[in-house]
Amino acid sequence: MPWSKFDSNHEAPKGDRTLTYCQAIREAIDQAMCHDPRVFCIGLDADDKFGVFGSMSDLTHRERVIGTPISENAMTGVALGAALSGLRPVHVHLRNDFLLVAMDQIVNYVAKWEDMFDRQVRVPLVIRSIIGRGWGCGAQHSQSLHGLFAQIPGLKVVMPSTPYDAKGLFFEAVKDDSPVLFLEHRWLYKNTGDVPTGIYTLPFGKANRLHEGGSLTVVAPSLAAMHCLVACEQHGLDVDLIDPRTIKPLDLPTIVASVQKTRRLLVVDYDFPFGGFGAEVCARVTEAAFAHLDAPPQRISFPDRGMPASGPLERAYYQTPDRLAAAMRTILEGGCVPVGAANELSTR
Amino acid sequence: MPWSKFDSNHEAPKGDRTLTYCQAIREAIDQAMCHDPRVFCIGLDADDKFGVFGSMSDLTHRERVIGTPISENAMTGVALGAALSGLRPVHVHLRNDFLLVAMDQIVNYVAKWEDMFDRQVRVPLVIRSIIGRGWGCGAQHSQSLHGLFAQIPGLKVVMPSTPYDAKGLFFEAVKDDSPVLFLEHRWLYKNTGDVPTGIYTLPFGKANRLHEGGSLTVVAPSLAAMHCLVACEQHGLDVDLIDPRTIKPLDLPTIVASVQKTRRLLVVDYDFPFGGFGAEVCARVTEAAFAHLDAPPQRISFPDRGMPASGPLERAYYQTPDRLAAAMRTILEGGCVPVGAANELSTR
Amino acid sequence: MNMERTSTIKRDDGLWLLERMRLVRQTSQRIAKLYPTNVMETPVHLCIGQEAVAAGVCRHLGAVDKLFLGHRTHGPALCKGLPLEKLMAELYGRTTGCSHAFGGSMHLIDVEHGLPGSSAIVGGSIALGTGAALAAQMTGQPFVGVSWFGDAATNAGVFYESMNFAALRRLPVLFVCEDNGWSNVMPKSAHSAHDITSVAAQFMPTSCADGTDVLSVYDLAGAALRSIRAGEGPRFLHCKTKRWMKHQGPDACDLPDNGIDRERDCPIRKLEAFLAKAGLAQANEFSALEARIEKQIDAAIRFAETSPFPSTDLLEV
Amino acid sequence: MNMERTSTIKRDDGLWLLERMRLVRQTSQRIAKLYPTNVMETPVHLCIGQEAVAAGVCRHLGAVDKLFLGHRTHGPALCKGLPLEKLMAELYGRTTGCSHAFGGSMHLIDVEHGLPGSSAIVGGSIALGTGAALAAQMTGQPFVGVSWFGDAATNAGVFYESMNFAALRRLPVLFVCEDNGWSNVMPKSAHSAHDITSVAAQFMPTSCADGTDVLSVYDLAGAALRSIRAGEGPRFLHCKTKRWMKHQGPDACDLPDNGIDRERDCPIRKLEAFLAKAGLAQANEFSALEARIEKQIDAAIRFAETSPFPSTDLLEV
Ligand SMILES: Cc1ncc(C[n+]2csc(CCOP(=O)(O)OP(=O)(O)O)c2C)c(N)n1
Ligand SMILES: Cc1ncc(C[n+]2csc(CCOP(=O)(O)OP(=O)(O)O)c2C)c(N)n1
Ligand SMILES: [Mg+2]
Ligand SMILES: [Mg+2]
Repeated sequence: MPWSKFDSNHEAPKGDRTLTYCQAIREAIDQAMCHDPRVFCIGLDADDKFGVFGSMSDLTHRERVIGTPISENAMTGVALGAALSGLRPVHVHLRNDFLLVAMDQIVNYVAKWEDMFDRQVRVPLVIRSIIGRGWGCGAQHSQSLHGLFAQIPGLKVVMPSTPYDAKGLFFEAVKDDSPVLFLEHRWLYKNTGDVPTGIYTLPFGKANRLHEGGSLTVVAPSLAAMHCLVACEQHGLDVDLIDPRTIKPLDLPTIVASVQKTRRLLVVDYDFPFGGFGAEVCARVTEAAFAHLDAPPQRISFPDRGMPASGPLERAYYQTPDRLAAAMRTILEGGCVPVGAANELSTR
Repeated sequence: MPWSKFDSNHEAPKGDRTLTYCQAIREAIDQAMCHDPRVFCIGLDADDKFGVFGSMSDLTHRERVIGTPISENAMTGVALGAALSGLRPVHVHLRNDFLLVAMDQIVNYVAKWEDMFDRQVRVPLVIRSIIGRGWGCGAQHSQSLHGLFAQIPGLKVVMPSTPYDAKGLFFEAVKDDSPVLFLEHRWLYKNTGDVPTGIYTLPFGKANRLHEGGSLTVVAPSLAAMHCLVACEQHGLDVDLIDPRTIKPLDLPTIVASVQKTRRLLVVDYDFPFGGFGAEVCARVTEAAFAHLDAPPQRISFPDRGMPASGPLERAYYQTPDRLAAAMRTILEGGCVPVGAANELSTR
Repeated sequence: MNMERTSTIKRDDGLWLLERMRLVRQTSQRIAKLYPTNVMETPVHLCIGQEAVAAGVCRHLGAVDKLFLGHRTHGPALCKGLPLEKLMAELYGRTTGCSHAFGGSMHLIDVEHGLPGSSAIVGGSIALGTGAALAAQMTGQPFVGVSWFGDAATNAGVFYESMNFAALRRLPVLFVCEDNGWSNVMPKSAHSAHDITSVAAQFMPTSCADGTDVLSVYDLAGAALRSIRAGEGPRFLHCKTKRWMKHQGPDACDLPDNGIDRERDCPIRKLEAFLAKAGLAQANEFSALEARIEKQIDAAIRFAETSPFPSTDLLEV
Repeated sequence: MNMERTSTIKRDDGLWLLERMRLVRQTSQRIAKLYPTNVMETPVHLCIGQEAVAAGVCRHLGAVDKLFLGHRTHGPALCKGLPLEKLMAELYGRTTGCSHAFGGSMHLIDVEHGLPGSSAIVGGSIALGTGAALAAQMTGQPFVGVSWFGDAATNAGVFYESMNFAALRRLPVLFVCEDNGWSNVMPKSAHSAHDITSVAAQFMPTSCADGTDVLSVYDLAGAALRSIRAGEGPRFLHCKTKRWMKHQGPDACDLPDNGIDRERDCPIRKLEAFLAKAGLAQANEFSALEARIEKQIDAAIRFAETSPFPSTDLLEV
């Protein structure tokens, strides 16, 4: 099997060149398609001149890039049918909001197929989707829906924050014999970082410590991780910053070990506040490290309402490194961030 | 306005007759339709002789019951369009698994419409859906998806456990000017209880104490509440059992007050284990009552995999009052229930 | 629309069709008989009256061809090659069932015989057959995808989305609409404003078979599949048939406007009459076949009954 | 399909159509000019070249009729009655915008003028117009629902589901397909295997207008709406038009196979030529109109620029 030599516990050496997050993904897709003829890409606008924000430009195997109509639900079923027929599809969506159109296929079909037949068939399907935000796109084009999908058994949810992670986790996703939801944040696309030239895999369920500190553990995936890193670095905060890389499976041991050291937890999750990833991390850390906690785990998330369009409202809706730094400082000084209130907005 | 005299803080007196949960819902629908000519029912098989498991049999205003084809997504948009045109639709689905087909409309449209236009229009839409389970229906027909919907700003999620609650909460849902997801459990349909004959409303966000006790707070909605009640009564457990009635908005004050007394929390949530309602309650109670907790909040939920079909597997998959009683006893004796492990099933 | 019987069927084809239809019929009847005893804890959607569609189409399919089914599975699954004992064991909830007791009646699988699974959410599996066809086209492998669904599934948007994509890419997929005229107790007139075939014809060539006449299905499915295999793109096969039973469960259909004449509309009787008249088989062969299949069913039930229930450890890590 | 100009238009109708088309055109041009300065923080899908569809249909709609739009909103919203300054203020992100700064370009609303909102998820709003029509039918109120969408939206299953339901119940709804031949940079040939009108015709009567000729749209929309208002059920109106701009943003379309001749295909020029030739209006009226609209746009922009940004308290409880 083409992927068996890529041991997922292998940490590849850092590369000697710098790529953007977008280039890293493009290279991963290209190499995966070259390496394994079963890998193909499918999706709305997957084959056009924009190349999915550049992440699929100039691929070597154009003949394995299939554009589709605006039929996200059926196209997910098409990808599933192809996965059940020996191929390894990578289905791409320009915005994760469009995944809701395909929810029946993703949740009732893709996620359940292996379970329903006791794994007699496998579903090696990667669903790539890009999280957008801002510029007045409004409530239907700015969501980050990883929390929804993490609830569903049978889906792995991957959220790389760096070019290095993006490439390594992409190979792990393509190599996986089960469905993987691969969520890229549009605001990370221009970020740069060292990326090895060859194929390497990063294991799922293994977090990455982005910043070392002793007084507060912060867990943050994707763009939130990068914002927290800026906050920690610019404000010199004594924070252990953990990027889970994959929110499901979740690297609980690394998080718990950190909390045992720092005795405090903050989860920064760019998603709606009720349930979801933030709640899960808080609940499980409390369960696993109750005796080590000096204070209740805290959460920062979006307000409990759809995204507004206007610039000033957007800038208030979304977090910034500076506001995150202020929140972390409050917690470091023994205070609380007022996330609970936001949860009740919907009761208006 | 037809509904203004029904003050939602009004607790109606207990009735002098007994109805089943199904009859209570049927009566509520019938009375709501008679009381307000804007109320109508729509849904696949809503108008057939089975009357949605009897919950819509022999309604007075048959002319306001609209059957639909298997087109759940568009039909949700139809209901929304009607709600925006002066009507108050009640859209019914025989199984909540089918809501996934309509997810784009429910999440991107129904839930967001008011927010996108700053509430210049209101969406008085009730989505009724029945939660099934068992009898070999398998993974696509046995889910309980309340945790998914609770994540979405703009949706209220109501889960009545008794005939009295079902009728009162239904009126509150129909009266509400915003979208309400009304989830009924099929296994509660034959349960009986006192139900007032007239129209009355029960407020959203107000929990109900089903059993009084001092050593453990158990929060459980819908069927789980009834199972926990049986467990408490049959095994004489010193448990404060709280049925939230609506999982969003959530009556946090009542739960927190109970935990301050009992110093322990267990959430029994018949849903997948990752994120969702159970995680949210644990995270928020920890936040609000950290100093009062003697032990970390615990959760009991489904295993992290799709429902199996075979009887013995189903009986293992789902909880029973006896197993719940054993778990509560473990916690009362200072132990933990092993829910965490189930969360990792998906990493196989 | 050609409803004429033009078939020049050979004896072995005729007997295969008869045997499969009898297998489906007698198995369904046995299930109906046993079902009230609660030995099968799973909903059953029986195929009595509709046997011609399953047999007529599947005669032209090989094990490499991939068939995706909805909730009404038993007939087409058996005709595609699912061993009877594996179906029975699945209905009985045993580990020896085709889905190892995880699927139940609506979720059957048989990888070896080109049945990669079936789904109980109406409509969605139409896309899966289309995806299998995409895989065939991309890899150049000589198999076809088959999407199998009822009349009411054509109300789901996924049906159109799948047809459009299949037509755009000229995929080797056969869309089989097993039209029994009902969605549970809702008649077609209440669920479809359109004529199903005419809509499909906007996307691809179509044909309409008499779904109570296996030779009509056999002929038209054969023609459609030959054209698909020749690389001429997708085809739509409409089979108008009759559901003798209630939508679900062991009871006979009690809808007043059902319009069924069990003499006139029986696909098995029709084929037997044809075979006899054409001199391809004799009456005593028919009764021998019936008896042989009863024995087969007895054995399958014994197999199911004596197979183990799954260990519930399967649910723990 | 009638592409002939049969219109017997009156002067005031002709001038209304011209004024609205000019309003859409000149507003779009101004947006294109200002957009690069970043005063509007929201994506814009301009309607230049497509003005005839919006004007020709909306001339027949009253404020009670409910129009549901997709992402390409400006043209039909302005023609339905949305005041220009409320559009501009919304694009500028001000509280005086029609959606109070919460919607942006793709989410416009004007309850007073029968615009209950628009949606950026392609396809879904087709169902909403259908639902409005259901409300009209159930309450006996004399309004129609209008579902407005592009050619590529017909690939989404919700389109068929909505047409089927509308046809089953004979709802008073007009489906308007504003077919510019593109889904972003994907041509219709790549996204639709079918002919859009022929598919719709399986569900309801259809008509095909020349969407670059406002009189063609006006005539056929009028006929369709008269039939809908007479209780004859849903209608489908296909308008083939041309998109002069890129899918989104202020730039002219650069697709090589775009086939646009800005002289020949301009709906405004066409109407002006007709009005002049028919003696219904004169050239100096045209230039006066252009100048008046420029002033109106100046005023709307001043209004938007001087309106307050929303307070961010709105996000807190
Ligand atoms: C999306 C969805 N909606 C509703 C149902 C419930 N349901 C199961 S079978 C069925 C009728 C299907 O009719 P048809 O497609 O004609 O197949 P038939 O049962 O007649 O073979 C319905 C409504 C479902 N399974 N999935
Ligand atoms: C469900 C969904 N998928 C994809 C998109 C991205 N998208 C926005 S507009 C558009 C093209 C729509 O084309 P058409 O319907 O013809 O309208 P036009 O833009 O040509 O007016 C696409 C693909 C979307 N908004 N919604
Ligand atoms: Mg049917
Ligand atoms: Mg278009």
